[in-house]
Amino acid sequence: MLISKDDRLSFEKSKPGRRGARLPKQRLLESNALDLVPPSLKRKQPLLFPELTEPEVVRHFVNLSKKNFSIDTHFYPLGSCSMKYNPKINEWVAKLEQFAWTHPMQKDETLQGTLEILYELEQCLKEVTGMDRFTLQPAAGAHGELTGMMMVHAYHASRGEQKRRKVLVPDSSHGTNPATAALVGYEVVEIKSNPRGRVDLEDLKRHCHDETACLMLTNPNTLGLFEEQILEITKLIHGCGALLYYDGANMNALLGICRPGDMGFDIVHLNLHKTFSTPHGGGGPGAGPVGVKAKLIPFLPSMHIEKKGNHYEVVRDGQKSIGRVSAFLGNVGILIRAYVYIRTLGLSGLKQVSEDAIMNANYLKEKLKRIFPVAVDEPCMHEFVLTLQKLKTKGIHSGDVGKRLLDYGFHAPTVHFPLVVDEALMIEPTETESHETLDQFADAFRKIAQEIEEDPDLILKAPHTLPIRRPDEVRAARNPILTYRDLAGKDSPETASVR
Amino acid sequence: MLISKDDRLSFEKSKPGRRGARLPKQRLLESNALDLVPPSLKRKQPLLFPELTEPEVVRHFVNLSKKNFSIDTHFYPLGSCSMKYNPKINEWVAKLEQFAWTHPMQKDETLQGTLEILYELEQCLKEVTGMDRFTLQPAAGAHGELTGMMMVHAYHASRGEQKRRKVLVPDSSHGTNPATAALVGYEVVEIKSNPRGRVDLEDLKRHCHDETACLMLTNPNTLGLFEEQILEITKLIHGCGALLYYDGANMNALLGICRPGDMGFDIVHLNLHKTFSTPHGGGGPGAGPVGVKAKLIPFLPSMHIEKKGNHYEVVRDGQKSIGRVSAFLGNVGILIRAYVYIRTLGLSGLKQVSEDAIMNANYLKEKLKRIFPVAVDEPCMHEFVLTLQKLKTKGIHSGDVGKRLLDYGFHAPTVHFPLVVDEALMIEPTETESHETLDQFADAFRKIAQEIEEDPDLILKAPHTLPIRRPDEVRAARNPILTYRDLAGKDSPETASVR
Amino acid sequence: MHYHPMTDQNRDDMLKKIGVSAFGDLLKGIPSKLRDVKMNIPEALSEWELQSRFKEIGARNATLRDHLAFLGGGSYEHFIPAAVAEITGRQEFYTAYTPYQAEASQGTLQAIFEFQSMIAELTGLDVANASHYDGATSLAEAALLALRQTDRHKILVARSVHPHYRQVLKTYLAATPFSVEEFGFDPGGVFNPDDFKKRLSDDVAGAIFQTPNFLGAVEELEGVSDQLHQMGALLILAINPIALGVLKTPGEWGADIAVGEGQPLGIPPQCGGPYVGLFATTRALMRRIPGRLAGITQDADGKRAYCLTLQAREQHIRRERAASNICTNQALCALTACAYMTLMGKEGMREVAELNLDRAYYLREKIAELEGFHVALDVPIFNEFMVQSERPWDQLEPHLAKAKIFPGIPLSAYYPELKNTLLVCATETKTRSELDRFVEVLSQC
Amino acid sequence: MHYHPMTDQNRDDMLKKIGVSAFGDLLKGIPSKLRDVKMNIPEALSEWELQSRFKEIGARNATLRDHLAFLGGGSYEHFIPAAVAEITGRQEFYTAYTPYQAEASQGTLQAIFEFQSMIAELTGLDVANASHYDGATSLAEAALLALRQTDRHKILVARSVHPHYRQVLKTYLAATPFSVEEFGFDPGGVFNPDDFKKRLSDDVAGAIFQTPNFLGAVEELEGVSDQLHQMGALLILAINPIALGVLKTPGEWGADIAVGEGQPLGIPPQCGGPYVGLFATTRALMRRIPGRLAGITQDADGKRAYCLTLQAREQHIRRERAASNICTNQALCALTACAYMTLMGKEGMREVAELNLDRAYYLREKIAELEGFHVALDVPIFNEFMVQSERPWDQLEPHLAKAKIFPGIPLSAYYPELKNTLLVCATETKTRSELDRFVEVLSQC
Ligand SMILES: Cc1ncc(COP(=O)(O)O)c(C=O)c1O
Ligand SMILES: Cc1ncc(COP(=O)(O)O)c(C=O)c1O
Repeated sequence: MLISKDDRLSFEKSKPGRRGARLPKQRLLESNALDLVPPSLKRKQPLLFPELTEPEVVRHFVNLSKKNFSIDTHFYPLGSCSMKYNPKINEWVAKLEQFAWTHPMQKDETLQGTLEILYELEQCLKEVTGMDRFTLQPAAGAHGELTGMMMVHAYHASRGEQKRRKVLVPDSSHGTNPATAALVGYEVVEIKSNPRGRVDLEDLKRHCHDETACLMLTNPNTLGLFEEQILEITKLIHGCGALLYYDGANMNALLGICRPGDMGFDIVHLNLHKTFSTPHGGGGPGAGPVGVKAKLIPFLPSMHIEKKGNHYEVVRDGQKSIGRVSAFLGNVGILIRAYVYIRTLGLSGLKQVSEDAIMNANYLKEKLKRIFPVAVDEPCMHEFVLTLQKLKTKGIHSGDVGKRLLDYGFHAPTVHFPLVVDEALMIEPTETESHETLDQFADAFRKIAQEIEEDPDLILKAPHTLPIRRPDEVRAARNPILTYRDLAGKDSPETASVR
Repeated sequence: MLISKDDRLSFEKSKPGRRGARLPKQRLLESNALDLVPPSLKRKQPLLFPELTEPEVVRHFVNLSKKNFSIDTHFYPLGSCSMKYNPKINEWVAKLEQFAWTHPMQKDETLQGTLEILYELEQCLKEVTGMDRFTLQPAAGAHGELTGMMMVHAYHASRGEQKRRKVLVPDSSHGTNPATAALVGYEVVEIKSNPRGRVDLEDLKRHCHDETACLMLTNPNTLGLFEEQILEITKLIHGCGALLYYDGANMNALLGICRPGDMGFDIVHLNLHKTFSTPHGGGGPGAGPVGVKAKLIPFLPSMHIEKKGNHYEVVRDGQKSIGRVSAFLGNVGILIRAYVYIRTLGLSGLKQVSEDAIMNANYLKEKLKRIFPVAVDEPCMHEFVLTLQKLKTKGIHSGDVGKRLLDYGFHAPTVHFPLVVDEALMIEPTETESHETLDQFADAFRKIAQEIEEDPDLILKAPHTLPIRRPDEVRAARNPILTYRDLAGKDSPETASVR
Repeated sequence: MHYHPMTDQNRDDMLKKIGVSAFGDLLKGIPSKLRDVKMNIPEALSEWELQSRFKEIGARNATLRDHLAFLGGGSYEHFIPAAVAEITGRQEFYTAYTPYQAEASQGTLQAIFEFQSMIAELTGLDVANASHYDGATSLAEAALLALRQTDRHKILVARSVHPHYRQVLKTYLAATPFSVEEFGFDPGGVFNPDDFKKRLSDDVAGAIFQTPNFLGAVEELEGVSDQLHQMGALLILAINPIALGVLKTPGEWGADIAVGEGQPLGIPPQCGGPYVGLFATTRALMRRIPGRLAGITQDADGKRAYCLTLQAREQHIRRERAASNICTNQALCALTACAYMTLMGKEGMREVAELNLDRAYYLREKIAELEGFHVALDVPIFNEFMVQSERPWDQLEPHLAKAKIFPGIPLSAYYPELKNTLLVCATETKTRSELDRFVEVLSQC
Repeated sequence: MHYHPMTDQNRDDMLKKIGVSAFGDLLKGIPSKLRDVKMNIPEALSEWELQSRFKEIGARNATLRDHLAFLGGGSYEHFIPAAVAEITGRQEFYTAYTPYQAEASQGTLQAIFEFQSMIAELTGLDVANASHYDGATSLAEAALLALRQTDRHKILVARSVHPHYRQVLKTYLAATPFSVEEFGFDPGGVFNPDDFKKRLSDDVAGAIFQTPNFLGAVEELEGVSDQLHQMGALLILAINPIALGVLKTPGEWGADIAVGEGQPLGIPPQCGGPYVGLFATTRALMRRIPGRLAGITQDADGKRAYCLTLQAREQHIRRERAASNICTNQALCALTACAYMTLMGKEGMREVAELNLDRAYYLREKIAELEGFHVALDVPIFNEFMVQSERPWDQLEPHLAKAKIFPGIPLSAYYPELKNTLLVCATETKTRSELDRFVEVLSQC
């Protein structure tokens, strides 16, 4: 048995008196330090924490890790997520003591190495996007969006255009786009897609007016299609005095091919954890730097790194800045990784990223479209979307096919997204996968298509080879068990005894 | 699917033109360096090496690793191997650049850190064993034995006793003991065990004479039993002018409890990869330092670290030394780990190692002996041996039970060893396992005992849950396929094409 | 390119299979005037050159390992067991995506569940989320939750709350109709109850305190939650998770939400990030919690299963009506904290807190004995405290720099009234001889 | 103790279950006079103290990273891709035992098989084992194999073979009836064919050469294997695996056995070990090969399976009749080499060899131009060469030390006739500016 069947929590493996770490014995005070804390300020509730030895803890987590799919073990063609290889040299550099053991409140003179990297990274991101300045503070794509929308607001406010309260988002947009606009207090207006999966220009026109604050656009969009009328779109939006926000989640398609800045976008966020190969970490951390055109520079978050001669300085920005968006400089460790990646690939390597990503996507699309129809059957960029509509009569949904793929050793594509495609499977192979892997993946699809004919139950009940079958999500939400105390019952003998 | 079913070699995944590393482009010579090599000195045969990208290589090896059992994932009660937890702080220290990036030919002044550790480690090993001096050069237990036997030879030769050509080893001894004695040109004489699993003193007496060079003894022996007549044994051997060699593989039983030096042994090797927690690494590297009593010091391998004031020096030893046994100072990285372990545990921690190891073994023995008989039913030290003799009538051997344990998520004990026990299962739980784990292990035994009654085939065909069933070892030996070329056929189109 | 398997040979084959004659055919939809891209990006380096270069660049940083540092203020130097990196270095953890496919992510999901459990336990609250970006953004999200929950417009915040956190809060609220009002602190650094009470009105959605606060003082919050709850407002506490090994929990103070920076839980300071925002609250507010939550349920066979839950709060389901816009969080940092807390265990968490108290109180006493420096000995602290110097710190700086000491964080940039005052931090990492050396150097400045 | 799960409570319960009243009852068989053990071992340190202390101790070493080093002589500074450590850091690899249970060790077994395949490929021979301790012990085992195979008593070895290896060889043979005889080298460092021929007799079991040899010279071995084979003796070659990316293979030279140090294949120099001994030979000698071998077979279902094979050679089966006494080998180092070679791949192995040539020839040329230093420009080299100084190196030492340069290995300790001569090494890790700096400092000495 290679994968442990043990699904107990660390808490459930705990035994009183065990420890996993030894701390220094030395005490400097004559009295016990705890006596110095006024009793009214002390914790009364005993800490219900696991008690395990280091070997037990290590085995616990190593065995947990083995229950995961990951890029380093599986093909992971999750659309819109650019699950490309996370280079090991990135990790090596970011973990160097010289970077990892620096404090954010050190003086600039003592952080010249890190500041140099951040400065140079910004220069590269400007080149890649065609923007005039970047902030590196945002911690993720959505955080970048938020930063961007706050700038949109500050920009219009600075011009006395408070009435611009509407943000346009295509119906194919990612959920973070409308959620972000709403968080900043905007009214969200959904723009329709046309039959070719692009923004419906007529619908867009209807919503272009003096209350429009911004259009948030992903290009290539979440169907993996380039917005061919992008120049018309940006002209239209600018024409009505609104701003253009570029969701750069799909930038993996465009490195060295074309740039949002040249398309006319005013604000751009990048997901360094997608395009620039920093690891997803099981859900984060990422980094979502935001670039802007000159007119928006005054509104950028405070803190910008400038080079003066050979010296790097953190400059706090002025009056109009929206202020800080995170406690310190941002996810520096992630920013370092992204910079290493850029230096590893260089100019021609970056171009090759997008070219190979596009080739892989089109190649796989050709293979798969013989099995299931493509939502929009045209050349795609770095990803494409299948529609499994025709399976609905059999009671099979795209999510079911995703589950069955797990049995074949492939992570599921993004399922049921974008919302504009019925029964969507959104597939992004990335440039770091070989065509042999894509062929194997296509073979699995072919087999699944056959299974659907012969034994639909196999699909509906999949996966069959993993530590669990499908979890009952309704039950989870109806009676949420979110902590060990919830599980054990607050006053059960178990929690009591561990106390 | 969590464990990859792909059993292809890296070679079989290779595609011409792929690469996994990029090297510096800069060339310093004007001409191509290859042209400087006379053609007669150049390789003609093309290199049949895999061609893969870094992502492919990483996924290949990560997925390979997942097909292994290991301490960090499984209980691994392999008798005589002390499969205890390998502390992570040991790894951390040994991998520090300050230790890992030093060259063995640096001058002593530039290696004071490493030399200090080696010096202090030697002091600790002397304390633990009661010996007078250690060499740290041997790379493993068997290498230590070899070093020891060469010293035995040099010692007797120095006294003109060349006729001492016989080395005594108990019939319960580990294979390396007789193999080593033979390697040094000795005649091996096997000493019988008595019914209580210890050296048969009468048999020993018979073989004690002026041709006896040495007795090699493991104590506790491979049945996990302490040689109660150890003082009589050492007296007897010394009485006939022979030397006593202590195989320290089982030292995990005796830390702070008693010492081979005090028992009367002249030479001792330790397996730092057992008792002192350095990782086994899938079969190595280990370290097998050898300690001796004063009279044998002159014969130790050359190179010894001495402390002069605050300075550490490598002293090359004199005339009588047997010379070098390895190219440099030994497996320094492993020696560092062992020293960190000793400093982590300290005096009382070391004592606790053996006490807990003995407790765990006796506890598990009590549980298991209700299922299968113990070879010698007495209190054991750190390990014990079951005999599955009674299953032979069913055609089931101890190895089969070992295989079935794999299905339950436990590594098999050492099987069919020691040779003196029929159908042996040799079980060493170590001190880093909890009694809960031992209980689960005993439960698995109980279930297997039941399965043997109900469905012996289940046992005979086990394992059923691993990447492979039992390999055909006869086939492997009869037609050895030892390289990819063997597999592909030297001139098959496949190898030809890859060329 | 050694990350890209596609060879020129492949390229041709693939184009053929795709059915186009040149790669450019796939890009026909892109307006040609956009295609003339010139990027000024340096050419590729080999990995050996990268290793050498980044070592060189790194050497331009001074570190907490080559200096004796007393820097805290939201980022702390703590002992991290070597086992933590071996756990977080597992490729299956760090190269996985968000665990949307529960069956293929039981490892990550169970770890998140354990993280939530321990954060809830530390804070004495019912629920904790899977992480937020950092302490500052957690705090801002807490304010937003309070504003939405109460349908009010004002947030009170103590001036002794981390100034960066307050800045982020203001940034977050700037575009909204909501406002922030601050209340002050007493000379020793604890909040001023009168000022607080004065500002409490029925438009207040919640009040934010930090304890230990940015000035190092542990706040006495007796009665605060009652005052707020009586007014229909929420209590939001920003905490240091290490301190909660011994200090009164947000739950015990009656807080509705606890937020904090999780960096002290095994994450290196790495110049400010990535860290991990902690967010815990009561069962009553559970369905408003921002970000991901892992829960326990059963699978189709009735076996225990871990999965993301209450996703109806989230952007990918609810879009513009979501509780927050967060998607990617700081999962690997949460895993780091989870591994750290599991290793420390019940006893370790208490002990490490005790050691911080021991070091900080010792250092405070020693500095109090020095001439030319002032500390308030009567303020309860955890691992930080204010030191006022009679001379400007700038004058002392060269001596300290020569001794390779980072003495602390100057407070006057944040609080003009706190002239010549440093925030000095001492955690369990400091030995007697190191603290004595600091005091010695100070005495000779 | 944080590695030991047994608590005092457990202890009592367990004793009860065992059926004894005190732990001492389990030790009754140990003579009581042995029980009074006093060990002088320091008390335990906490992990934080260990981290600090070992950093401090480490700082007392000078390293190849803080010095510009030209040290070779059996241990080399090479570029190691970061991916190597991520692979060898997999706990399933480094905390597993020898793969005796094939079903539970397919990972390790397949990796060994790949390692064997690549070593066989590099050496141009048929079979390679799973590793030996190091280059020196591999060489000694090769000599033993030749002696046994031919049933003769003498081994010839070139004086240009690594002196430490020759010492180990002598140690291994000292207790046996076998003897070693050395043959000399010419001034440039290549072996003297006349001296070799002179010593060749029908009592010679085999002859050992190293190429590139310890003096840096690449040996021309045309005809050597024929000479030996005609006499019924074996040819044993010690090699540098990196050099075999471009240099003629042992197989091509007609060697029967190739041995070598595998350290250059991705293993840090770490002050001499752990390294990995390489051992390859012909199919004819396969059943005499020392150490483990992994092979391919089928499992009970006919599926491909990897397993240890030809175990009848080994000590655990054959005891005193085994081919060698080796048990634990250097498996993790072999895995490291395997990961390294797989990453480098076909092209990378050629290129790295080419880069070594480029650096070494460049440096040799530059030094040749200096006054006061002599090098033999007509000797083919790989990455090392001899530099003779007109002044004793001791005199130059202080200048070099000040410039943080380790210039090379003094040869006179091994070869008294090679006065004032250093063995200087330059691998692909050196840049033009580093080499030029070395030359500059030398010129100013
Ligand atoms: C199109 C798009 N926009 C925005 C985001 C949000 O980015 P993040 O998860 O980094 O917050 C995503 C992430 O999945 C995305 O695919
Ligand atoms: C009793 C005994 N002696 C000697 C050895 C050989 O040690 P090594 O494998 O380190 O060479 C072993 C290893 O299994 C052993 O158990």
